[in-house]
Amino acid sequence: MSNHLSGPVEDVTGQSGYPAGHPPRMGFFTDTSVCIGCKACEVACKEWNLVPESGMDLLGSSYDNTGALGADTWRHVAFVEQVRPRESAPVDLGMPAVGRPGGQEAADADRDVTWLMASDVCKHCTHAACLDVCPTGSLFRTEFGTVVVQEDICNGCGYCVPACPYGVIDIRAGDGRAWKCTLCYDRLRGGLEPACAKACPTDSIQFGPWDELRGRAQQRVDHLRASGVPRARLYGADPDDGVGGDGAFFLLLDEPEVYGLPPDPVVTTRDLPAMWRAAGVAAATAAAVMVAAFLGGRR
Amino acid sequence: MGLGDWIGRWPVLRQVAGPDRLGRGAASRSRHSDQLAPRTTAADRVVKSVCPYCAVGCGQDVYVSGNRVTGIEGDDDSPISRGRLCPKGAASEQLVNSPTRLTRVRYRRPYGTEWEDLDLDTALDMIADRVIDTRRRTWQDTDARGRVLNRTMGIAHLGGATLDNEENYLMKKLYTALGAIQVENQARI
Amino acid sequence: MVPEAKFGSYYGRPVLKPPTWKTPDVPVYMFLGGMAGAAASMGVLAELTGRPALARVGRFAAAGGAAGGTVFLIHDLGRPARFLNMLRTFKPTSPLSVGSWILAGFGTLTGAAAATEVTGWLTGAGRLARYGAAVLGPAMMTYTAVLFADTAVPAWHEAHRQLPFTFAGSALGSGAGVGLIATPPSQAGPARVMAVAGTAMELVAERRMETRLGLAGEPYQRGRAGRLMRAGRALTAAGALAAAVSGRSRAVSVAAGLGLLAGSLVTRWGVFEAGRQSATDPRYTVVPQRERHAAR
Amino acid sequence: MAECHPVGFQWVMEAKQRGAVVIHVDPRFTRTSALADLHVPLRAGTDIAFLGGLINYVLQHGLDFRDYLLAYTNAPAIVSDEFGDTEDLAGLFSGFDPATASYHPRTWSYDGARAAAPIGHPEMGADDHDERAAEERLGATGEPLTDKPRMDPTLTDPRCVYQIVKRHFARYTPEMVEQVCGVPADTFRRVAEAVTSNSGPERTTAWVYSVGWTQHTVGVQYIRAASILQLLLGNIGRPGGGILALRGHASIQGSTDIPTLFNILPGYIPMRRAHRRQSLDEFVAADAGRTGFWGNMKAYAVSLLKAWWGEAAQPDNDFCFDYLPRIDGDHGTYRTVLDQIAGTVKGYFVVGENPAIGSANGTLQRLGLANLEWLVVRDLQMIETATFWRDAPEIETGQLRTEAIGTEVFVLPAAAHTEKPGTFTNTQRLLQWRHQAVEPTGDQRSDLWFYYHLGRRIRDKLAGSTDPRDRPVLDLTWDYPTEGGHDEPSAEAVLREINGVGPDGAALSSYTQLADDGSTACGCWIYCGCFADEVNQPARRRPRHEQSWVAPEWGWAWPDNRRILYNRASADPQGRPWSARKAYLRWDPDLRRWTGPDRPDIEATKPPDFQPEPGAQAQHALSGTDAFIMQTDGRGWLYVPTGLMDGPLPTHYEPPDSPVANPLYAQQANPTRQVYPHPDNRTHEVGSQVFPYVFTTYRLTEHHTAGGMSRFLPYLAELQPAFFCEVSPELAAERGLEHLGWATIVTARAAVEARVLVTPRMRPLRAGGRTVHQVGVPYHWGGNGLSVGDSGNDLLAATLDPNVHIQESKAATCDIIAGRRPRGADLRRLVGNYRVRAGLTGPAGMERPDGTDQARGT
Repeated sequence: MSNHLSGPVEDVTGQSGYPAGHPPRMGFFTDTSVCIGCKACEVACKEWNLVPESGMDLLGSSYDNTGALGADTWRHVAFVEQVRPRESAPVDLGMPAVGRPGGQEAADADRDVTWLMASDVCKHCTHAACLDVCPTGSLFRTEFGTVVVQEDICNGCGYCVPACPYGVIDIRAGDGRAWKCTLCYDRLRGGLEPACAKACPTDSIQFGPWDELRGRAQQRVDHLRASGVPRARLYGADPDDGVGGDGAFFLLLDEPEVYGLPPDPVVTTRDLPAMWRAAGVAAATAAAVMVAAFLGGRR
Repeated sequence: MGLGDWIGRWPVLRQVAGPDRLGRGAASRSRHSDQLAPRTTAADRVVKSVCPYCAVGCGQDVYVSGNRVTGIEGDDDSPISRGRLCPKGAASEQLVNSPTRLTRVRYRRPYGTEWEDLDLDTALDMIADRVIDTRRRTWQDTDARGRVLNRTMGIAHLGGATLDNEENYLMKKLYTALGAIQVENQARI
Repeated sequence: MVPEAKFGSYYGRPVLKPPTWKTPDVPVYMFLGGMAGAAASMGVLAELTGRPALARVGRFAAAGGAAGGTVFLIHDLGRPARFLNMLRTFKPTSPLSVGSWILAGFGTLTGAAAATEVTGWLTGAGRLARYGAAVLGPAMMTYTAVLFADTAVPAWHEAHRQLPFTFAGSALGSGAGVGLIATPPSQAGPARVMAVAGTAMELVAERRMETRLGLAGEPYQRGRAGRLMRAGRALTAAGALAAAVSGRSRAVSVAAGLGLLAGSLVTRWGVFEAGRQSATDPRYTVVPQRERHAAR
Repeated sequence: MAECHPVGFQWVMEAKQRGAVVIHVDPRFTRTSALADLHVPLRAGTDIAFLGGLINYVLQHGLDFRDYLLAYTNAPAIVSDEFGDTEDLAGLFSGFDPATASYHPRTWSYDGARAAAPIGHPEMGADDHDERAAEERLGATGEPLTDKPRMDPTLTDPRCVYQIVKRHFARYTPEMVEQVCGVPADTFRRVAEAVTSNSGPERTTAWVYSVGWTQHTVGVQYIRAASILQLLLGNIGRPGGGILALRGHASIQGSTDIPTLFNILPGYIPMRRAHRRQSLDEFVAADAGRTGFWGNMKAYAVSLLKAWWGEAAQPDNDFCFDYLPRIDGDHGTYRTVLDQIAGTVKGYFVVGENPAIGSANGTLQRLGLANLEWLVVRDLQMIETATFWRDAPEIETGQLRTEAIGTEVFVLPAAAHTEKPGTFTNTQRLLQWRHQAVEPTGDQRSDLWFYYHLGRRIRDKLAGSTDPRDRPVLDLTWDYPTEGGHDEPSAEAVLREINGVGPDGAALSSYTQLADDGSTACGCWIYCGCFADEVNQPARRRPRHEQSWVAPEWGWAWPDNRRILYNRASADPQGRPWSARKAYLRWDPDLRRWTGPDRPDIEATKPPDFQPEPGAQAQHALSGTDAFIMQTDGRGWLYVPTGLMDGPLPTHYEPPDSPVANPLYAQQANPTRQVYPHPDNRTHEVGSQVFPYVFTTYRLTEHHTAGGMSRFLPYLAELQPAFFCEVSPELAAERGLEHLGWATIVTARAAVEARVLVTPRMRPLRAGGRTVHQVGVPYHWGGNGLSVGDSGNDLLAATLDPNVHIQESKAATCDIIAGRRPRGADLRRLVGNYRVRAGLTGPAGMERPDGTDQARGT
């Protein structure tokens, strides 16, 4: 088995020390083309996982008043309003105007509006930086190939927070520990599907074996592209990407950054050997400097 | 947990001894993780219910431990909802367990400036008295043209549309017998 | 300066989560760790080259720095009572795990060394402990650079080839600074060399961070981070210059030492702040990734 | 639908994935629009013009489903030559009486034959004609008429319904649609082509609506317009067709079936109206047609009386028919509020409802509450209706003063849905039983408990009374078994009473078993069968995987567990499916019965070629092709010869507050709409310069109506944490509104403040030759709970549809200005100044909003 730090991995669960016969890797396929932005996933997640309320702030980000994933938000529905000029303007039949201000702006109204909605979640990366950098082993890979924080272990060192290339995991204020989506690890152990996937009214959030989901996702994106949605694309489904593919991947209708997702995330530990090499050279240099300082100029 | 046990579970030893050399999976599992199970499996019973919000009528499974609702999820058996719930339906555990829910009768006397406590039995008795008194004072046998009315216009009702059919039935039955006709419902609003 | 690039974002919100590490805890921990590492090695080298005063300073600075750094590290934890979980696993993929083991070893050794020195007991073991700590010293000086670099924070991660030199140089300077302050100038010669060499190393590495990282180098020059980095550079350079010219002057030596220590601390702070800045602005995440993506 | 019925929307998304085209017609770009193939924004309040355009498109292009039309609708029926259409009468139908602002509908009837209104519009038909005028809202339609109309199967007679409808809608051209609705003609044609090409034997189109169609002064006619379109296209009674009401509350359907509504009794039997003398037979004769299933109304009514008064109800006392109180006009909730303000209403029960927030014109609501002797509020949370006496907005403005409010307030904690058993009736007429999960705590009780024990106590206190007016109370069957520590009455016993019992005391299994001789008792005839075989049918939960897609063994649908109403029309007149693709019911000639996945909505053994005997009554008078079995003529009505207050055909009228003159007719607004004169309930003049913008109210996915079940819950409140309004960038620029800043929205009724969301989803329209800006106002908020704000419903006037008394709350006009609203008395001054500027200073209610209307006082 290779590719311990980056690249495609055949059996990420096995690579993490689980014996043969472990369950298949489970994941999410979030098809944003059928997301209706109802936020049932956000609520169902909080209900199941007893996640605290995360603030009564009107953000003005369309209908998104959650903002981003975080310690108290494990599912986050993004709302993106987009305007494109309309091709043909409506015709004014020229009835006598009643005469009031504002008529001239109507021309600006000739636009087509799209409203993208997408439920974001922890990606459960094949190469999970949060897990890699966790010093306590609190973050670990489960028998389902998912990445989970063990709340009885985490000491709140916070290293996972800046390590995550997606900005998912965070420290919970007042609690001190790191929290994020567990892909409902407890439910999975009981044979249940995660709460968000179960609640999702339109099946935008699909849960299942990773391989199966990827096949389904490919079919869906092919279908959409063939039926006139050229902007449809998969995100996080490629094992050759910077994180070895995401356990939770997406069908998006625009560039990832529009939804607040990084366009080309890379697991930081991919470069860990280079880092240690650089550190080794630096340490050796420093040692040499010191030795030289003592042995060189005896003053 | 004894020291030996602790050392035995020490992940560093498990890293060395087992296949998870990097300590990223099996070796790092905690006792809590090994024992994890969905809390609903500990429920005393699962009660079949229906979401109280909109009229789609999504099926709900209500998980109960003792006399407490511990969770509410969609009922996968339902041909209407197939186990799914919207945010409101998904929040219905919070609805029923809300700490701000009313639990005691509150009473405000005429011209009063504060809430007062009132025993439920007393409240019911006072309301019954007021119904009887108001009914007598406002009873109409006939109108000015001699047409029979047999009613009171002194008592009105407005009901929400999340009440049960059985409740609506008793209300309409009682009000009609009392001659109270201004009985209305959210269905009209 | 990299030109402003047009890029898409979600209401301008950060893609990444900025580090939740606290100040002054983490910059001070990094500073103390580096200083302690340099001091430990410096002390043993001084001992071996017959500079007992400098050796003594090095031993106690190492012990004090390790202990202090550990305190700050624990204080920064969300659950300080679970500090020992740092030794629950040995994670080669986690610089903090590796660092914790280094720190544990280093702290134990320097602590033991200091204890034997104070009590006079088990002096042989104390010597072994000192030598061990001295070997770990260079690791203490640099592992924190990897700790920062091994994140998704653009200003840190992209600097992963330069940061260890910045930190090593900074640690040399701070170790030397302690020596300059607490040692008679007669024994502090090597510290002066360390100061000058370390500063040169640091300044070269920082220059490279600013020029070779593209957009990711920008935070080191902007805003609060930029001010801290410039202040750190000025203090360090002044300290090194003063060290170089201090000669037999105790007062100038002390001033030089203080400058080096302050410079080292402020530089760590600046690096920390630059990371925060780069994580908070989605531009630093999206634009380089978009360019990388387009290049494929 | 995605906004307010997300889980129902799964089926739309599934249909879309299978190739269905989804079109969303709505003033706002909502979450539904985002997922639709086409969003068609239109000016709020103009849907009849849009639907009329579609009807015209079908008729002009000959796209109707002719075989269906001839067999199942009244298209061929000949109408009286006295009928005069809006086309000829400047927007009025024949029979309009300006003095009462109501219609004499006599001239609308069929020629030489008359139909009776299906009951359910029961306010038609009072005792005698001369009393009618005084009865105000209760226009008489003359004698109930039951003969079948004369038919012209060629549809060429100029007086046949088909031709009348065609003429009526001829002016609803795509260009006129554009002018009225602001929908570009080419967009309209896209919709028309999609709807018509997706209808016929092989395909069906469904229309789905919610209160965006009903909360208008012409709400019933909105639905009528959709009905005409769907009947023309053959989309009723067929799988994938229909006009589907998405109702907003768990049992709002049940609340009309077993009504807490002033004008009907359970099962849509009308309430009694004031008469000098009227027997049960006269009551039935006056209200029910002889043919169709309503021909059995006496059996339904007698069974109800038996259920209520048991042994006391005997043939010799007309089954206690005289125990029923009488109505004599509009006693709807808004009338009641005016009566509260006038002081005639003394006591008020508000149960699971929050009118201070949820009803139109909150000021009127709160003034009414403040003028009661006593108020009982039963709810889960401390809602604004309970706390009005200390924190109503009118306290702040000085209009009300706590120390001066004499209302005695009882707030009683209610049990939640998990704390009591019972049935909800969902939007598909499906009854589903909820089992009790836990016991309520403290003083929390079910409403069943409250009303049972209140009734018991009242009966105890009245025991021994010799006053005849107390007899209805004392003779009431009120002996439900109780269980548990709280003496909770058995909901299942109540459901069984609703279902009804036969002479042997056993539960009935169908309403067809009901008798008019007192041998059966049934609390709601349409629910008869829900306890068939002594089984709680709504509690059935055979998993969906274990039964057909129709899922007949999940819950129980009224009537008779039928899942698609009028499903006889899913087969052709000979009883064969219209197509294999759309097969549902078929007549099996070998078995000699209707077969299919659903219960047939016709007698199961009535053959397609059945012809009634002359003089036959009730259902026996309907033929084997009479698919609309509740109608006296068995046909779906394109044209309504009787039963509506505001005309036999839908006509576009402008909302009472409108930015434009009615482009179609001289008649501006519905001439029969209900108005309630009050200084705080004024409407605006047409094209008001003072109130230049249109606003519409609505709900959000994250909240529930007046907020009692959502604003108090952290997980919901945080998702929409503040009252906001939505405006277009153009309007924001025009009024200097800043995104996330504050705006004050002003009408002649009130001024409220809201945070501003500037969004391209709101779009100015060109209509009536001008730019119309629309402001979106979600209405969930009040002062209590976690997510708080002003109440959008305060902005509305209470002006109602004359048929069903639902208020106009989807289209009105307003002004919007940047910044927060004034506080205290300054707020009243602001609204007062607007009234002065708008010229609304005369006697309240006497303003003539459109210059041509007869505004009615009350």
